[in-house]
Amino acid sequence: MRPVDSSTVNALTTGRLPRWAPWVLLGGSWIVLCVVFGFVAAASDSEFNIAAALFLGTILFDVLIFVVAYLVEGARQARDRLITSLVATAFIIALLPLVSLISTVLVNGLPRFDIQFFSESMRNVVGEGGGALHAIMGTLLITLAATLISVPIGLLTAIYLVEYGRGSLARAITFLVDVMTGIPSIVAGLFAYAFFSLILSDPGVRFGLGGSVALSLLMIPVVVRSSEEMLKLVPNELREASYALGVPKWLTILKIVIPTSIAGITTGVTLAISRVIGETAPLLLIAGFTASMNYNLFEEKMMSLPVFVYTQYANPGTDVQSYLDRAWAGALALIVIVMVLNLVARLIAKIFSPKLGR
Amino acid sequence: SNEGGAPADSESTLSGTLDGAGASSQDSAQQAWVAAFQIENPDVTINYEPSGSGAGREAFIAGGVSFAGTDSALSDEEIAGEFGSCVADTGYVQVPAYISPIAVIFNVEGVEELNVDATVLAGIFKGTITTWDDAAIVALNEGVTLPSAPITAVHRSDDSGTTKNFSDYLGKVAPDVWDAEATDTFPYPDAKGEAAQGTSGVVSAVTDGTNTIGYADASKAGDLGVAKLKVGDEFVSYSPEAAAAVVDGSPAVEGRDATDLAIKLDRNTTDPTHYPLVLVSYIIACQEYTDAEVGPLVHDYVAYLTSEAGQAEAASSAGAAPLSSELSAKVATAIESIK
Amino acid sequence: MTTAPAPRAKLRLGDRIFSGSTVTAGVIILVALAAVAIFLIAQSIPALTADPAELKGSPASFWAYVAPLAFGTMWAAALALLMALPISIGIALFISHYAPRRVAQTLGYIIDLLAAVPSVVFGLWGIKVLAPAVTPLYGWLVDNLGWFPLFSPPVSGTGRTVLTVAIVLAVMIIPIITAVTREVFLQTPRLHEEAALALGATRWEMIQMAVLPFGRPGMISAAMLGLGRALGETMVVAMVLSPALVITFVLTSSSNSPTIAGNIALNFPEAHGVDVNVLIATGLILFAITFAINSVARIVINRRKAFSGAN
Amino acid sequence: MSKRIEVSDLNVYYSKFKAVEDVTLTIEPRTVTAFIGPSGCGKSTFLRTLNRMHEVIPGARVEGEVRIDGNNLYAAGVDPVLVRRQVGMVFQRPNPFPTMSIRDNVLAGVKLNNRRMTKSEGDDLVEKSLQGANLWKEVKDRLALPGSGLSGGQQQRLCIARAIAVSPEVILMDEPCSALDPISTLAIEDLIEELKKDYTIVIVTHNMQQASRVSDRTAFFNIAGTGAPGKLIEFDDTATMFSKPSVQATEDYVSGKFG
Amino acid sequence: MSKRIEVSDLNVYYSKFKAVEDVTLTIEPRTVTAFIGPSGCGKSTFLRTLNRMHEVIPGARVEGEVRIDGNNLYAAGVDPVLVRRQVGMVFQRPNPFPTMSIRDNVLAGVKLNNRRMTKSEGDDLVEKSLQGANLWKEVKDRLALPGSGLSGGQQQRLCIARAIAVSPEVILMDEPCSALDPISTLAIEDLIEELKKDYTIVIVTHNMQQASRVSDRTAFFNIAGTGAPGKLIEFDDTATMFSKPSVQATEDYVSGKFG
Ligand SMILES: Nc1ncnc2c1ncn2[C@@H]1O[C@H](COP(=O)(O)OP(=O)(O)OP(=O)(O)O)[C@@H](O)[C@H]1O
Ligand SMILES: Nc1ncnc2c1ncn2[C@@H]1O[C@H](COP(=O)(O)OP(=O)(O)OP(=O)(O)O)[C@@H](O)[C@H]1O
Ligand SMILES: [Mg+2]
Ligand SMILES: [Mg+2]
Ligand SMILES: O=P([O-])([O-])[O-]
Repeated sequence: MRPVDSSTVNALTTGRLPRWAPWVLLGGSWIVLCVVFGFVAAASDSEFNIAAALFLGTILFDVLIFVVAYLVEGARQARDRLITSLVATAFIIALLPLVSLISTVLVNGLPRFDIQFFSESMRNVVGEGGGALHAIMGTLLITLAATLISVPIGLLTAIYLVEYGRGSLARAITFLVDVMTGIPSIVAGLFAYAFFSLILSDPGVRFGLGGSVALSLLMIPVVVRSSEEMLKLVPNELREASYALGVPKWLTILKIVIPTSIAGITTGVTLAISRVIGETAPLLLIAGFTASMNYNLFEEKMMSLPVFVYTQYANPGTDVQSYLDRAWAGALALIVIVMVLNLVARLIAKIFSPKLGR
Repeated sequence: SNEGGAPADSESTLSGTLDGAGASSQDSAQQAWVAAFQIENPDVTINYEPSGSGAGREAFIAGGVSFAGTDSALSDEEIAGEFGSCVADTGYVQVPAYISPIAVIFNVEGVEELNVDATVLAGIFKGTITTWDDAAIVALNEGVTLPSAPITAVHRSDDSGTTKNFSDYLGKVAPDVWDAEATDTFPYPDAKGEAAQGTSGVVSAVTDGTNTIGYADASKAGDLGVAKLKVGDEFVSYSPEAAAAVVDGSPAVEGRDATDLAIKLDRNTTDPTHYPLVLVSYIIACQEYTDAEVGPLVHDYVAYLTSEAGQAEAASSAGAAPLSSELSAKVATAIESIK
Repeated sequence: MTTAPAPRAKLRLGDRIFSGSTVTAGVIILVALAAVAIFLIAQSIPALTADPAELKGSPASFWAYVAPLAFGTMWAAALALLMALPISIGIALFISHYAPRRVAQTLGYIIDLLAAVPSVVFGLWGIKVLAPAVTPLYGWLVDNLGWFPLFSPPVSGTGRTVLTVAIVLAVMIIPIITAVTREVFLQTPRLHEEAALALGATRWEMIQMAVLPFGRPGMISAAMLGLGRALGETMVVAMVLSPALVITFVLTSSSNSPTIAGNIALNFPEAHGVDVNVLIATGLILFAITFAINSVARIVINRRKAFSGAN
Repeated sequence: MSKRIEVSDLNVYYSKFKAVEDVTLTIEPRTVTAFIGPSGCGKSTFLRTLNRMHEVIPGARVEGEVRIDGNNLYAAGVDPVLVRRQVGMVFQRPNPFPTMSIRDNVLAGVKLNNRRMTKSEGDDLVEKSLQGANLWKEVKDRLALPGSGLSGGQQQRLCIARAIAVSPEVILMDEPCSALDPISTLAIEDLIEELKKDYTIVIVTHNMQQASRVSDRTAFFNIAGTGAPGKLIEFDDTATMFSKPSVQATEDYVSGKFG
Repeated sequence: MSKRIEVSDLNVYYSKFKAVEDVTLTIEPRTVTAFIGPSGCGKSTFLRTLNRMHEVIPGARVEGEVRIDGNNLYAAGVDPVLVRRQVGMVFQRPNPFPTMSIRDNVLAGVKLNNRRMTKSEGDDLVEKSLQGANLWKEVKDRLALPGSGLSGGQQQRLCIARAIAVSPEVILMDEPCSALDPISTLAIEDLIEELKKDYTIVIVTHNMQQASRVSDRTAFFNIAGTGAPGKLIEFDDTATMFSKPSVQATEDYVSGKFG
């Protein structure tokens, strides 16, 4: 049977803004504010500030959409729309500094982002020229050593917490990992300095491995946390399947649990690396700075990229501009390295992650 | 690459590693000296750590480094003690190596030239003079229209020899206003002024801010306006010659050996060819080293950096004022005692 | 079929070694933290016992020196958190519950990109771009709202104020807070979301009923994580802030309370003698502050456990 | 309250995958209708299209019409929020809001529309709804405690109380007893018997005995195999379905030959 | 292969909560035994005590004896790892290892225990086990592909192949078909029929028709209410259990009066 003609009023409908309405309102608000700002700028002879115009336009839109929706759709829908637009506004606000930062770094960093920058150190360089090879090598070595210290400790601890840990030791470790997450990076640097200057009884101690130790303090909790999460994600069914085949626990962990979660663990480790690779303060204290190459982690000062950026900015010679150019190029290089690491992490996650489902 | 790689024609027989530490004011000059010296002597590596004058002296006394750079000469107690790297009961050498005028830089709308004297400077940086059109400033600047804007006085937020010399100058010349002792730390930390990190921080704060004034190593002044300083009855602008002149004209610290050329700077000079707002940084070394291989290295390096060539290098790459020939000769004699 | 001998337990060496090494790793963390605490305390003692006259700037006492630092640390971090938290929650909700799935992933990457920017670079940006950009705004604020204690004159001529620092810190911690809150929002049980929707809730009402209450402990820990980073951030503060040894709430002036981390970075390079101990002691206090704030957060989370989504 | 539901030619898709094909049926007011069928045959999927809850799943969409007292749920301009107020839903696993007290759980839906409800109105509604869900006696002394502290069966009844507090006209239940023990199951079954006086009820169940105990009419869904869409095979009075169904597959299923 | 299992006076606890009380029964070699009963009555819990898999759950412990051909599983010094090699298990949801190919999944139990085997021995074992699980024909061309690419029913048979590859003597199955569609369910039921020739099989099922189709003997568990322990109510030949059980509760349950 074919009931009620569909032209009769449907009791389930309410007033509803057409789909295009929010977009038109948003565009309208932007245009209005741009015009207003344009007039103000013309009248007061100041610069036309597009960022402020768009920002205030978005705020105007937030207000307008609420009012219009209130009138057409009622209070509840209006509140829903207001929140929707506020949430989108939050996103735009976060984007503004990102865009500004990236463009600044690109504009200032590209002039010295050249071959010389990646093939030379600063040894015997005064003024123009030179490069950051020594800093890049130092960063790689220090971070590598920090990774070699942190990953085994962090991963094994995570395994302990997920697979073995019960009782007070596990609780204490969980708690301390929490505490460790909160260690300020400068404190890690101070500790490494205090520790090594005491045991080597050298008040001016500076060497690469000290930096690695400081970075490890920052890295370990990140590795523990992310690995713990990943290990927890491994379904218990897989462990049980393995136990039910008569496989001992340690082999189950090694051959089932870790392979299943390896993608997540590697991603976590890579992200932990990118978290510490940009650290400046602890390295300034314990790894020091130098203009020359140093491949030896165990003695002599070792340059790192963040410290390079900082010292180029903070202690320029007479030719300030070429120091600043190097600082920005170093900043760009640092961002590129970290971004590449992030991409690698994503790629690893894609490649290794077990193909679940169909 | 720029690492290692001896030029084939080098005749140098020197080799080894030389460690120094101390004043950060010398840092850019040291970088230039080290670079030039290492190019001449490819088997030599010199590390100069700009860890601060105090730390440098401390490290030298403890024997951690073979030479130190310092903005303040060794004190009498320090001389009385032992020096770790030196053979016991042998003397030390202390020579001026780096003279740098300190510029008073400003960035005030519509003002190209500015005259100041020590009293006004002290008032501005202590926070008792707060606007540009203050009568005290106007009095020194006839014919200049100063805005009625607040003054932002920028000082160093980190410890620095520049601050110490700036403070020393104000304390000597305008003791009524500037009643603080000269230290590396800016003495009025709760003044309304602005603090910025490092010379570059001060320069960029002055450049990017509005109606600002600050003090910085003259070589970093760049395009900023530089104030003239009242000396005697005239207003002088800084110049390497005027800076060197005040050093030359100042008496030696009394009661020191012939190898200690510590200078008691005459801040109160009234000679208009002098520029008394200047920083003098010394090199300290042993006369005889317990490690015999170090002696020749130190000797050659310090000789180089105080030589005409070394001073010219410092002038071009760090904006330093070269030692006068008179002073140079005394320094050369003192250095001969290093073995 | 013959009766097999009863399966006897072997000493499983593999199990022993493996579980032993995991315990060892856990214990290393314990030891490392103990070492951090012990070394910091040992190195701090000379500063605490020294005659105040020997300390740099001759403060009345060590504590008089630390008070403005501790205040400035918390003030800057609190301001940063105040700005970052609502924005982060907004972004997290946008990604988890508003943007279409494909778009959400890209947006997530973009925000993660912010996290990838090292802090020196933020420092450079803050000093070269942000500070000059906000200087006119501060001028306007002080001219028009100068009666309000937070904006009392004189205005900074360079924009290097605690507010600028807090903005940079906020930008730096937004990705951290966003990442954690986004995860907890995504983990809201579908069960509860559907329960709300089935009652006829709009999307926002569903978020209010199911997502936010479920995510509250997560949001608190995310905020604490962000706060921890803001408290400990060093380079940005050292490079951007214009510090003075005072305690002040004013947001737009040249005199700002310094932060512990920034102060260490500024003074450590030239410090010697007991000054090094003083700086290490302030580092210890920073550690204690971070720890105390984290503990408070944990207590808050635990107290609400009966009503949390944990069961 | 309670309404007639008419479904015609309904297809349901998850993105490209057609999960339910071509369902046409009419559910009379104040009846209990049971959906039975093997796992994966689309019972839950179809049930959700009766109050547009499928839209919560990304990619899910329908073709066809569902009319509730003549109003097409899928007409342009229909507000799914309004639909869901009229057609309530109870899920497989009890899902009281863990952060709310028992009282707030009951009032959760009501407060959305009527923010300014007085305390005593609220009290009345809580009592009425909990009475309606046969739960009042058990919880009246602990209304301020979290709902998650109740046993599974009590939680499920709390969810039913929450659903009826907004006075819907239809209640959909997706395997409401499958996570409960036998005693709690009996309590829910008794409750359904009572609710039927006021509401139109649709219940999905895996348990054929339950279907025969509680429902007036039964719909049997089946699928040809993994990947094939689910179809409505037969829809008739429950008694007929269990005694002399007209399709062989139904007979095989209800007699336990497969599934 | 295949062994007799004798359980006497078994209690199972989760920490303080007694989940199963006082079970005594004997399972003969080469039979299929079905466990039925309402949700939460402890079927899964009891099943897991037959190969000490309950020990994986923190706080779970037993009192009493389980003897397999006379050897008490819970005697001092017994290695649970060795017990599990003799008593295999298949779970409710198919759980092939996602990181492994089909071939590696089958060999997992052998390889993970570091037993060395040549490629051809491996091939033989894979073929034999997959044949045994009625899966060989369907997957022989894609042994190197991940096991998770199979359909649910195929995955479950892969899990059975994996279990029999380590040559156990008993196979425990916990609702092996409850997540599968009817066609796959039939395939598994046929497989159980064949496995019975070589193995002692214990299967938990919610589906009474399935119990009556595949099992020789049936055990009915029940619980008095939430929080009470589950108990073995009756254990007898399947035919008897479904036609004239001696306990009223059994009759009520198998006739669908509750559950
Ligand atoms: N979110 C989803 N996305 C894609 N496919 C889905 C989704 N949910 C269910 N399906 C598929 O739709 C079909 C019908 O599923 P549905 O859950 O409706 O079955 P059901 O009859 O309720 O089964 P059960 O008795 O197990 O609850 C199945 O093939 C299932 O795999
Ligand atoms: N890990 C556990 N911790 C504590 N209690 C548990 C745990 N697993 C099960 N229980 C409890 O033990 C009792 C028996 O549970 P069990 O899973 O054995 O029942 P079941 O008969 O298999 O039920 P179903 O048919 O739903 O699978 C239940 O009351 C359950 O709540
Ligand atoms: Mg379903
Ligand atoms: Mg079970
Ligand atoms: O060179 P400074 O000592 O002023 O840093």
